[in-house]
Amino acid sequence: MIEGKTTDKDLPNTVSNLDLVTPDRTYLDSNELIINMGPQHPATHGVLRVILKLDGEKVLGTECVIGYLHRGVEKIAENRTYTMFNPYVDRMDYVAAVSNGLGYCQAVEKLLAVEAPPRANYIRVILTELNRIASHQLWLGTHALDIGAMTPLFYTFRDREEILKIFEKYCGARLTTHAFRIGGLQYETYAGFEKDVQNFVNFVRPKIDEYEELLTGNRIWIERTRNVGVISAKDAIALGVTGPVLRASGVKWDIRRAQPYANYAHFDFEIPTGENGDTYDRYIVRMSEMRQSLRIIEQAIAGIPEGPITAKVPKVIKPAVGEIYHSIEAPKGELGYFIVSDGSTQPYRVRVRPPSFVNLQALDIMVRGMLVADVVAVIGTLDIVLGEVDR
Amino acid sequence: MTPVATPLFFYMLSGIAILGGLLVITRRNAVHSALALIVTLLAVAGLYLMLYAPFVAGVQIIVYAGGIMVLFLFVIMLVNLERTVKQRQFNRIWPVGLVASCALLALFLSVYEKGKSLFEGRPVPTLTEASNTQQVGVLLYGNAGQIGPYTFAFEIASLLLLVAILGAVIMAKKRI
Amino acid sequence: MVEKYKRHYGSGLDAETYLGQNYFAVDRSLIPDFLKLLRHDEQFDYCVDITAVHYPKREKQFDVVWILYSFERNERIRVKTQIGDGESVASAVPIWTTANWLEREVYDMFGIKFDGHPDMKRILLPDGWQGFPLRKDYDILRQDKEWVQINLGIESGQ
Amino acid sequence: MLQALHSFIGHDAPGGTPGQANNQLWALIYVLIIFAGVSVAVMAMNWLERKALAHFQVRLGPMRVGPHGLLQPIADAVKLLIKEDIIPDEADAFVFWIAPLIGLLAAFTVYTVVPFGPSQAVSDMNIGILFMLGVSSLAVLGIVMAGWASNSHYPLIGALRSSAQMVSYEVAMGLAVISAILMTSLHGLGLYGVSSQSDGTGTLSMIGIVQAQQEQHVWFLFKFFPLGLIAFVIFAIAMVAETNRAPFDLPEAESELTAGFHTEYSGLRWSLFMLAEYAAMIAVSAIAVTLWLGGWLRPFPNLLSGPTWDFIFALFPGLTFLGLGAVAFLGTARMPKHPYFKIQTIGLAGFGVVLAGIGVLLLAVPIAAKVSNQDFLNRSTLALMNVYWFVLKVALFMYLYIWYRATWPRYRFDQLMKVGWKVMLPISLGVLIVTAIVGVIL
Repeated sequence: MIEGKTTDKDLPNTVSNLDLVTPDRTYLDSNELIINMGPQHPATHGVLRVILKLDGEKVLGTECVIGYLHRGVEKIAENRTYTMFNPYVDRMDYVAAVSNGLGYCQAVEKLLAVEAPPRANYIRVILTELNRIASHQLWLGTHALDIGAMTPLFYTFRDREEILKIFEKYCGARLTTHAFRIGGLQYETYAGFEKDVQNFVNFVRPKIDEYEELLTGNRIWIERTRNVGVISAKDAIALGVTGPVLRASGVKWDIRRAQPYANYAHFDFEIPTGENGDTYDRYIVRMSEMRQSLRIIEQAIAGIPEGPITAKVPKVIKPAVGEIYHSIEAPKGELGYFIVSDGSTQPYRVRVRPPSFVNLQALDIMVRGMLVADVVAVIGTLDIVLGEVDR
Repeated sequence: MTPVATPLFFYMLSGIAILGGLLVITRRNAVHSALALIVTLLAVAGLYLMLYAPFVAGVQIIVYAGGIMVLFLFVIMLVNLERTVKQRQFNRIWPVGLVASCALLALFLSVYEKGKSLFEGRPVPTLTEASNTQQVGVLLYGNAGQIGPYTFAFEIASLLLLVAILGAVIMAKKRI
Repeated sequence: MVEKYKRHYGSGLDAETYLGQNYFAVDRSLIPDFLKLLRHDEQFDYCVDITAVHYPKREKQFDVVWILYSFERNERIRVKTQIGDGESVASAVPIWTTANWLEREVYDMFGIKFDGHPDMKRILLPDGWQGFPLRKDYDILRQDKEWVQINLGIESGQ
Repeated sequence: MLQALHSFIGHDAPGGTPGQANNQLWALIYVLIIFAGVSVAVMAMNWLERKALAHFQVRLGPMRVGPHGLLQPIADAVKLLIKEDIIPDEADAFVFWIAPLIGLLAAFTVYTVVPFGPSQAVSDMNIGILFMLGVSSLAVLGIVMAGWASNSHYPLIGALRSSAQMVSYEVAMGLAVISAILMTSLHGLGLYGVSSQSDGTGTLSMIGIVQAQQEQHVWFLFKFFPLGLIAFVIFAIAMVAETNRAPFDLPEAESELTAGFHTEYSGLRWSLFMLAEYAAMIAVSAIAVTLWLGGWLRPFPNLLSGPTWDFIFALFPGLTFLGLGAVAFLGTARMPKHPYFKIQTIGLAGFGVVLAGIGVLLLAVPIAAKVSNQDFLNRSTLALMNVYWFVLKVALFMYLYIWYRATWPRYRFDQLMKVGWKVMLPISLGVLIVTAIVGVIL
């Protein structure tokens, strides 16, 4: 427990592992000082609470208190049928809802040993890659805003609007799209879908260069991000960090290439990697990932095959007894579903492996020795979404 | 050169200076006395202006009010002084203090009486307003090559300041 | 690879595959060194996930599942073990640091303790919470009412 | 008493600045004109900043309050007046009350020496620059007191940080200013195409500096070529840091420092701080314009000299206002025809008429002088030109401030200090020394 006057009356007892001695001498003395970057904080991308142990300005240690947005999605899954649980999946990582849906539908299709038809796969790839760009744009806007650059936020959100329009035209919803069904797609693409997406690709490609113009060469941006929140490849793998954060530390690994799913093998695209795993490299990796996604979309549009959009899936889905684990490359990292079925219409257990939850664990190592202002930058660069962290 | 301001200004400024000085001593709260000190220093700067020495007034504002007092306020705020406010302001032996100050006053008066003959009594010749800064420059650095009367003293003073700066850096060094 | 370990551990281990994904069912006692073996000898250097499943009717109620992946061999396997209610399992934190929060979540949701874990306490739910939500016999209504009454003093909306 | 009254009203020495002619009435009028002018400039700056920032960021900025948000500053002012003025309990009421006033005092007294023209300045102190630097260093006091008086941790830290920042950048600014003042007297042996017949006495007075630039027919920005420019750049950066703006606006935008030293202020008191900030920005850019960009001198004085060019340059003020009026009318043309927008179109048209009127008036002065072809550059056209060019240059600086704010992310505090002490100070010292050497030997 904490004796002496703490600077925050209702500090919970979750701070036991930080050996705390809170002084009551002069406030600005330079021994340990505990600040509470509380749940309602402009820079914590949602309801994350970070307890910082500081020596003056330097961060000695952090403890993340999460769970404020815990809705018990996995408990709900056990009381819903497979199709009924589909919309819940969008609510976890609400920024990249489409890829959540893709992961879940493919997991259940694997359980049913059913393969979605090629046309469905192609359209799924297009929508998922569009969603990846939208998620990266939202990340760039908020990350730059945390570090102080106001303008990128408006550029990125204006362009993200175009993607949301395409989603709305295709499946009626902008954010939590519920675009996919188990076995394929619900809706055929509306007339002019390919043209819209092609126009979007041509529209956004110069825009990404615009973001780069603003930030990449910007002296202050480089100074605020170079060598901030460094994580080595070895630590990253040990901590189970995945996605752009892992690739920025130099590990060339992407599930779309390592274990291709949904016809990703048909498309050729590079996997961008960084060298020293700092915030600047993660920024560069994500920017080139956006460009790679554009390449994939273009190839997908060129090669959309004709044919049915759903496989033969029984009205009532009752997979055989058994369990499978299927993971996809969500914008934040490896998003995995471990589904155990007991033969009934409702899954016996659905375990979601959330990339943000595991990436957030790396915050403590990346921030030690940094300054308080860098904590904000590092939280931004981890690109966490609290809906996925807390489930 | 007609005097810049009427005697009214002189009395006003010196009044402010005295009042500020009194406030500095009597204020219980450290920050208030620091502010009073700033007011006094600015009043003195005004007096310099009255004596046709704008350069000195400018320097007074920059060095004293802008620089030193800011550091005073820094120190006062960093070390929160709630404890000192609770102590009694006037300790019991204030009569001894009073006697000592009266003695000092008597000393000043006697020195003034004896030395009265030194001051001729007529107003001191004022420097032309425009050239004041130049005069100061000439006195300090000398004019066109030859060394001015106070250059040597000025260099020593700057040396002294240098030593002070080095001392401060070394003392703070161990904490950085 | 499977035969090697079958000979080595004999009865305590058997390997099946389901829909192309192979996994080991391992006895609880073998877990600590079997995981170390997988990590160091077989280069399964990335612990994807640790989770559990609750089978109330079986006498060994819980299945603890480790999902591992090896970068070199681009291969995924699962290791399962069955433990009874109240039993604890060796923690994988010394092997993979990512296990820290994953095990805390399993404890938070199922009540399975991992001995050797640096900071075994709840991660998502508030500390004072009683009961473990993801157990099958966990009545969601009862717990919710209590918590809301104690802390907020109002009737729960459920 | 009578003598005092007479000197108060009497208007004896025309030509000199009111302060010089030591007749208080004109000085009072000038003071009022300038302070009213600065307040209007602050209001205009508020509107310009919102609109320009918005257009940088692909949005429209305030459009609702009046045509194109023109009444927005007034709406803000009224809102701030009506808002409740909270003093936190246990805050030190006196210090809390006086802090914004000191900030305002420091920001506004600088204008007494800002030279809008050879005779258009409140008073021509012969220690102009020194007085300006001195008073601007007082602003630090206001901030420190505000931070301390609001009696809570975060404003205190914010205040200490911003004052540390201002104090450290003041040093670099001072050195840059000294190197400019050196240029007033030292002008080498004419190698730099600089005529050297002036009597070589430097001056601190602002009007003197501009006159020195006029005599030497070169703006200090281009004098001793790289040096003037480097000193100017250092001053430009230091002044942005001095007013806590753009990339250096760390104290009020730090994530856990909330809003820096003026967090606890609200309503009118908070608007005083904003007024002080904008006024300080205008004052500091006025110093920059006077020292390096030849105060009220029109551009290319010696390249395009001669009466015809003078006349063309004299038309500029009128033309700009006519141009603004045209833009306003263009706005009315493009206003949607919906009846709801009728008032806005009328408002905008009225604003356009006012601007065009001023334009015509300003055109009439030089044309009348030309037609009656007595000495063309008589007092009124000259005064008009001087003030116009000075204000135009300061406006350029204002636009720079907004541009910085739109593009640059924020410095971290230790980087900010590192730039201040390790980069700016040595360079400004270097420039000072090299200017001295070049001035003497070259």
